[in-house]
Amino acid sequence: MTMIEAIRDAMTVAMTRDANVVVFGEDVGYFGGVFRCTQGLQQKFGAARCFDTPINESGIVGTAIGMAAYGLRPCVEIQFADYVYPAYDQIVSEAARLRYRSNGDFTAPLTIRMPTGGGIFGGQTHSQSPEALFTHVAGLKTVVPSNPHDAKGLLIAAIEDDDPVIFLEPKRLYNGPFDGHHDRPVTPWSKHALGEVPEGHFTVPLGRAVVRRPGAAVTVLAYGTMVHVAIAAAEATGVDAEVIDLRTLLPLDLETIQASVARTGRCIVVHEATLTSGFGAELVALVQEACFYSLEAPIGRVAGWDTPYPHAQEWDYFPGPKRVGEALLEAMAG
Amino acid sequence: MTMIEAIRDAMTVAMTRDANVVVFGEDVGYFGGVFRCTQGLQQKFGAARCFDTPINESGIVGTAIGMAAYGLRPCVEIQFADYVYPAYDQIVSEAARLRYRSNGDFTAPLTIRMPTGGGIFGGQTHSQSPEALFTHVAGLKTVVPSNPHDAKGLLIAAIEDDDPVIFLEPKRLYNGPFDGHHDRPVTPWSKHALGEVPEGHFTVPLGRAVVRRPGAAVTVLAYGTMVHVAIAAAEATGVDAEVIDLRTLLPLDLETIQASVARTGRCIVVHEATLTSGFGAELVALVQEACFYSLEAPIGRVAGWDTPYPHAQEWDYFPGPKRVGEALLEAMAG
Amino acid sequence: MSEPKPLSLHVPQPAVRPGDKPDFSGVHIPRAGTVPRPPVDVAPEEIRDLAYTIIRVLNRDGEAVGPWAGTLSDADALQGLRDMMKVRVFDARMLMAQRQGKTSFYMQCLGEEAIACAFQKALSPGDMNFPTYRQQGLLVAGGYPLVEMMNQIFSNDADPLHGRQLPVMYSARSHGFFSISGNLGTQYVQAVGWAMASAIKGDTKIAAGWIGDGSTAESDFHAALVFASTYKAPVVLNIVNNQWAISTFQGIARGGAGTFAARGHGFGIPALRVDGNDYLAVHAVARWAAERARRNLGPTLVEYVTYRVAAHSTSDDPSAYRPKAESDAWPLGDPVERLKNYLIGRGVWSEDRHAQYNAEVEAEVLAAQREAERHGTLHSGGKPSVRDMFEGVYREMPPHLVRQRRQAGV
Amino acid sequence: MSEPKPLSLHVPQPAVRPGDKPDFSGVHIPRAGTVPRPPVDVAPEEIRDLAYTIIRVLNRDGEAVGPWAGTLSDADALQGLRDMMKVRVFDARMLMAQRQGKTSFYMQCLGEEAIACAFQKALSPGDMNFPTYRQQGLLVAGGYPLVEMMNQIFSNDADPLHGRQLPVMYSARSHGFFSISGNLGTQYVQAVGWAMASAIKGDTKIAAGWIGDGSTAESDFHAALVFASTYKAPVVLNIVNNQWAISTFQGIARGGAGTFAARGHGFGIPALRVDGNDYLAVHAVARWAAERARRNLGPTLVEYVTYRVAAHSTSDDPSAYRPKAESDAWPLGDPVERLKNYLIGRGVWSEDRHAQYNAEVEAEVLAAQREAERHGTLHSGGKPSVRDMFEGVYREMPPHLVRQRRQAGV
Ligand SMILES: Cc1ncc(C[n+]2csc(CCOP(=O)(O)OP(=O)(O)O)c2C)c(N)n1
Ligand SMILES: Cc1ncc(C[n+]2csc(CCOP(=O)(O)OP(=O)(O)O)c2C)c(N)n1
Ligand SMILES: [Mg+2]
Ligand SMILES: [Mg+2]
Repeated sequence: MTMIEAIRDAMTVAMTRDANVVVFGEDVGYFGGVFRCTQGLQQKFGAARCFDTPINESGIVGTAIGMAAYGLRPCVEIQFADYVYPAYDQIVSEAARLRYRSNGDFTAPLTIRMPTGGGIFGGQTHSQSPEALFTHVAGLKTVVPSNPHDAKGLLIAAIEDDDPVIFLEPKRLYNGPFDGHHDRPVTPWSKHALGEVPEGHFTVPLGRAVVRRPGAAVTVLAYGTMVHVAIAAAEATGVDAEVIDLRTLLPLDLETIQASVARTGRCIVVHEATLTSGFGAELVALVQEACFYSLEAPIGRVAGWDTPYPHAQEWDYFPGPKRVGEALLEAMAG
Repeated sequence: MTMIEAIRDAMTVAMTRDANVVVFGEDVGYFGGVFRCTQGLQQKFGAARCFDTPINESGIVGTAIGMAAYGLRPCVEIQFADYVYPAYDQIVSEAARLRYRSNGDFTAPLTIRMPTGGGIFGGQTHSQSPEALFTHVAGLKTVVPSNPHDAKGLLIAAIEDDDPVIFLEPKRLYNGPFDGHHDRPVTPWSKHALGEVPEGHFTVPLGRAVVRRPGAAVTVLAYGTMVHVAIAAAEATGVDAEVIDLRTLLPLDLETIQASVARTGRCIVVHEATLTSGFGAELVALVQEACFYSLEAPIGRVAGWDTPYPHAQEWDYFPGPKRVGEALLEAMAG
Repeated sequence: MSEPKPLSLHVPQPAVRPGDKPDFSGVHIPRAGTVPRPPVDVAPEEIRDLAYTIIRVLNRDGEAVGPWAGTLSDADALQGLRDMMKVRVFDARMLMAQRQGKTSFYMQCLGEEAIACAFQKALSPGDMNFPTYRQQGLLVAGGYPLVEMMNQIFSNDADPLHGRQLPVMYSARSHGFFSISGNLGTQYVQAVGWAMASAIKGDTKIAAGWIGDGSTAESDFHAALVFASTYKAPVVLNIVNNQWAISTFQGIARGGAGTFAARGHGFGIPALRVDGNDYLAVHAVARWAAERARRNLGPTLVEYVTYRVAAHSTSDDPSAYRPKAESDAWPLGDPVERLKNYLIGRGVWSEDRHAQYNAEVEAEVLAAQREAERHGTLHSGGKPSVRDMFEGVYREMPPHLVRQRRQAGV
Repeated sequence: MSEPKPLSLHVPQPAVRPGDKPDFSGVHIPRAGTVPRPPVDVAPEEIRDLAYTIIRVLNRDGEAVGPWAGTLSDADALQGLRDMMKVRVFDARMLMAQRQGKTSFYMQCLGEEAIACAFQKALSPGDMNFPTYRQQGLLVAGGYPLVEMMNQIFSNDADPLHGRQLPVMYSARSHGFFSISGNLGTQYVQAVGWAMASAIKGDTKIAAGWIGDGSTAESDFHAALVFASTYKAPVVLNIVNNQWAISTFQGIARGGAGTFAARGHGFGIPALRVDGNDYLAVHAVARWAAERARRNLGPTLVEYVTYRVAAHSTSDDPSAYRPKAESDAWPLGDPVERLKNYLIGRGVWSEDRHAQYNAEVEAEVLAAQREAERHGTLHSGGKPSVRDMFEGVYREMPPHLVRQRRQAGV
């Protein structure tokens, strides 16, 4: 199953099990979304449960909050993560704080899906990775799957979660795993173990990381596309890296991270978002605090440069296996 | 001079020297702003250069961008930093990237002032410190003054800067230095050395930190209100802390920081914003990278808890001298 | 074209400023009873005029006249008067409590009591208001306990919101009152979403959104109208035009538009303008709009014309930006006085009973305050726990918050 | 009231879907020449009707008729035809270039050429457009070099934007063309700000904002109207209603409103609706609106009724959501054909000259493409430097970016 199919499957399962699950967003209804993640849902569940919206992201999230307060479980799509900013106030000031400020009188169990990340020559407004803008906000959960299996299990968990969840879908992974070697042909998910997705209902619980590649020399913390890049970098450099796929950024599975770094004594953090104040900074801060006395080298960060995401220079911008490999070697040398 | 007077003075100087400087925002014109920072400017410069706006933060920043592209230098006020989110798209997608995406064909030299921080029993929507949401965005500069002298010099520098500047004014400092001892009477700025503000034009250049309290045992990185809290904590604990007032978060004066930590071998970072993904995380990441081999203890963070800013529990939330003092002692013990 | 002349910026200014004589000659007020009452399924384009006039029921002689009259029995109108009086007494006491340092902040609705009090009576159980901070009348008229409101205002140990919220930012699902946000306008589109949910589920509940004149400028006002218009959401969209947004007169938000109600026209949403100081008119229009929503006819936009008599909040001093006596000159009078005169005219009320009820309500409010104060006020007595500060951020506390709570020693 | 019936959600649907017969019977089209032309200083409330009709000049016989006719000489109209033809040929070639992998992305304006081309002619040097991605006609009609546009599209080493921007996201201050943003709607309120700046400075320049039918739903549309209305900004606010927003028909954004132009009424902004496929009508209305702005009479809202003939972009396939032949059935015809017939009728043009000019313009575009390709295309030949990726984030590169650039080895 591709990641698109897995995401669609997750919504189908959730909508079938719970009549309160509704899906909407720009081009999401009749057409089924510009990435086709919602294809067929309107036909299956009717236009009152899956529909097209006006182009107003604040309206999409704002109405979703009202619906969630009513008792529904909206799962809405923002067409690209780059377009979430008009909805930022509703997310930060409203969804995130509704339970707290009303002491549970009202809650906002909603899921906000959005394609994230670059690698499709989308330029600065179809490539962004804004996860750190959500992890800073108390009351939100933030999830980034790296494969179809997790995408389905995490999305069902997100929809069933009683708190608002930001669900970032690395669009470069939609059709196949991507390890940053953009000049090589894409392997489809059907040839990847994690493209095998159980039928029906299952969840991958929020807040649990997983070791994707065991190793003893250095811990790599990654999520989304960068999980594959990190594995490729480990293979290419021969560094015995342990690659952890965080899956959920908040709540974070610090235990798994800590256990690994305590063993390896070295750590690097990779993400596609711009470096400064990225989620990597938080990871570094946590790891140096939790593992200070086991660390043998500074924790390295590999991330997008602190510039807008450029169009032509996409592959100079993207933190690919070469840069991650260098950071691995540096961590080993440090 | 109070910090309010210093800020007003900065705008008066800038508007007098440059007819392209315009000031606007909610309640900013006739009334002079809810904190009175723009009082008298409309009378002095006319309603075309200082005016009230409709309550639409996106409109305030969006029109300011258009004006800046025209050739003006707007200095706009967002009534509270908590209300900047509706303008977030215009700031992040537009102001921050205009120069880059147009290759300098258009630029956005504008300053966005906003009162920040808690300590006035303002509850969750009059207390926030959203600086990390700006430091993550390439193309923005972010400034937080800690006293009237700097507020004036930095604000003039911000208005004269050719890039968009986020100017966060710790509202708890408006009328006097505040060291977190909320139960003690407020000392007015007139009794503080940094309340002495030069007349006329001068600037405090963006991107330069300053050591506010020299010390040899541990470096404290702080900005805004927390500078005063950190000094109080050092005095109270007797720890020989060096307190650095960052003044500008981005661009950051890493040199000054690095020089200090290299000497002290210990570091703590303090801010009022929520901990997770706060700007403190970036500071920790940078310091551990730059000073790994001189660090004798983990870098501690003292910050707002990861909850919305509560009303009644304000002083349990605020990272006051007690918590900072504990972190100092812990850093010394580490 | 000849050589163009230099352009200049138009910055709207109010008619008067402090020191000037109040002047409401610009406010056109039609005679009570003169505006027609269309059927609720009227086509929006047929009633565009209703956005440019003012629907009024109570005339100068205290009589209820015209096609919008007659929606309330004497008993209901009497209840309305009592509700408004209670709100007014409550406000006065809480203002005093704030001055005494018992809370940090308070917001009155002086002069605007009729709007929320009368509107609430047009709703049914299960309907939901998405209010601003100036609709305490919804709670009072809806029978929410005064002492609970006070507990919230005092942030004491019985505060239903556990001290987390700024005073007056109530939440009361049981009474059809959505949690108030400090961020202007956000609730308006949430109201539309709530109403859409009711329609999606095939339920019969409707929603009401509330917004101030100044806040109509916020972008979520637009989002609300767009979504309400597209999905014909069963929602009443209320605009309380009390002439001021803190220090900013309504002309800054209204711009070149004749009225705020007219904003509905671009969306095909029927828009009505009503005398906000006329309890009977407010009720009649609210009922009309609620019936439209209930009958799946879609949204209605209602502008209530009123005047903010008091300061914006306890942090504000209006004498800096408007004439002190302006509220006395407000041509729509006082809502309590007007309904009182009507009821006296009907022979069911008197000055004496009015004075007597006022004393009763003062006592009731005072008793409630005493009870609330037993649970503490902001700076003394009982307090919500520090532990409460960490609870409720999520349904289950995640590990990082557990760590932080421990660090805080609670 | 009786027991209420269950509510239900209204979700607007287009008249037809793939497989259905195209149906534009719902689009009411008045005869050309029948809509009056008011003076530019007319009071907005006197011309509300103009938001519910369609101003048209070219009739079926290719004649220019009515009060809006006569703003262009034959020479100007001929130039207009040439501009539109050039845009069309340019689009076709760039579409092909994208299919050949010379760039990543392209967006045509097929069928909408008249709007931007004619509007541009109503502006003066120094005025500024704040366009969307579908106003390439502004550049072409304004004489911006085709080769520069192509350099941008190819992200080659002569790209004026140094490869940083998605193809078609041009910026050309010299030609009154503001840097295009990928984020819908943001430019609309910036246009208002730019116009306010001109007024603040006492200059004579005006601005034009551009937005699509779908994007009027964005909140910045509201912000723009609020600010434009309040400060009477010298701006023309254009809405290009091409019936579709990617896969979403205009009914989703329009909701219960009769037209998009009607959105202006709630703001007291004069609103006109015009045949977007009629070059002469577009020009006449643009000139009217520009004159209003120039004379400090404030903003005008103009809705251009047209049809997006091509796919949304090269990433889109419209056959999945609308009938393939729908564009042929579009009742306002093709702008190029209509202006051509008019000019032939005037005796200043012929089928032969048309074919000949088409060949010329094909050659011109091809020559430009050859020149551009000498500087490279996205995946071959010259490229903007990696160093360029780090430049221009700030006026001066701050230390952290210098470090990163060094790390990147450039
Ligand atoms: C997003 C946002 N911007 C600004 C404010 C600050 N603010 C609080 S109330 C207010 C005025 C609102 O006026 P209006 O909508 O007319 O309501 P009224 O107070 O008159 O009832 C302002 C500007 C805010 N709370 N939220
Ligand atoms: C803020 C934002 N939301 C969503 C998008 C994705 N998007 C790009 S174009 C488009 C449709 C716009 O339709 P319309 O305004 O009618 O313009 P048209 O393409 O028809 O010219 C959408 C939804 C975007 N670019 N920006
Ligand atoms: Mg008001
Ligand atoms: Mg369109």
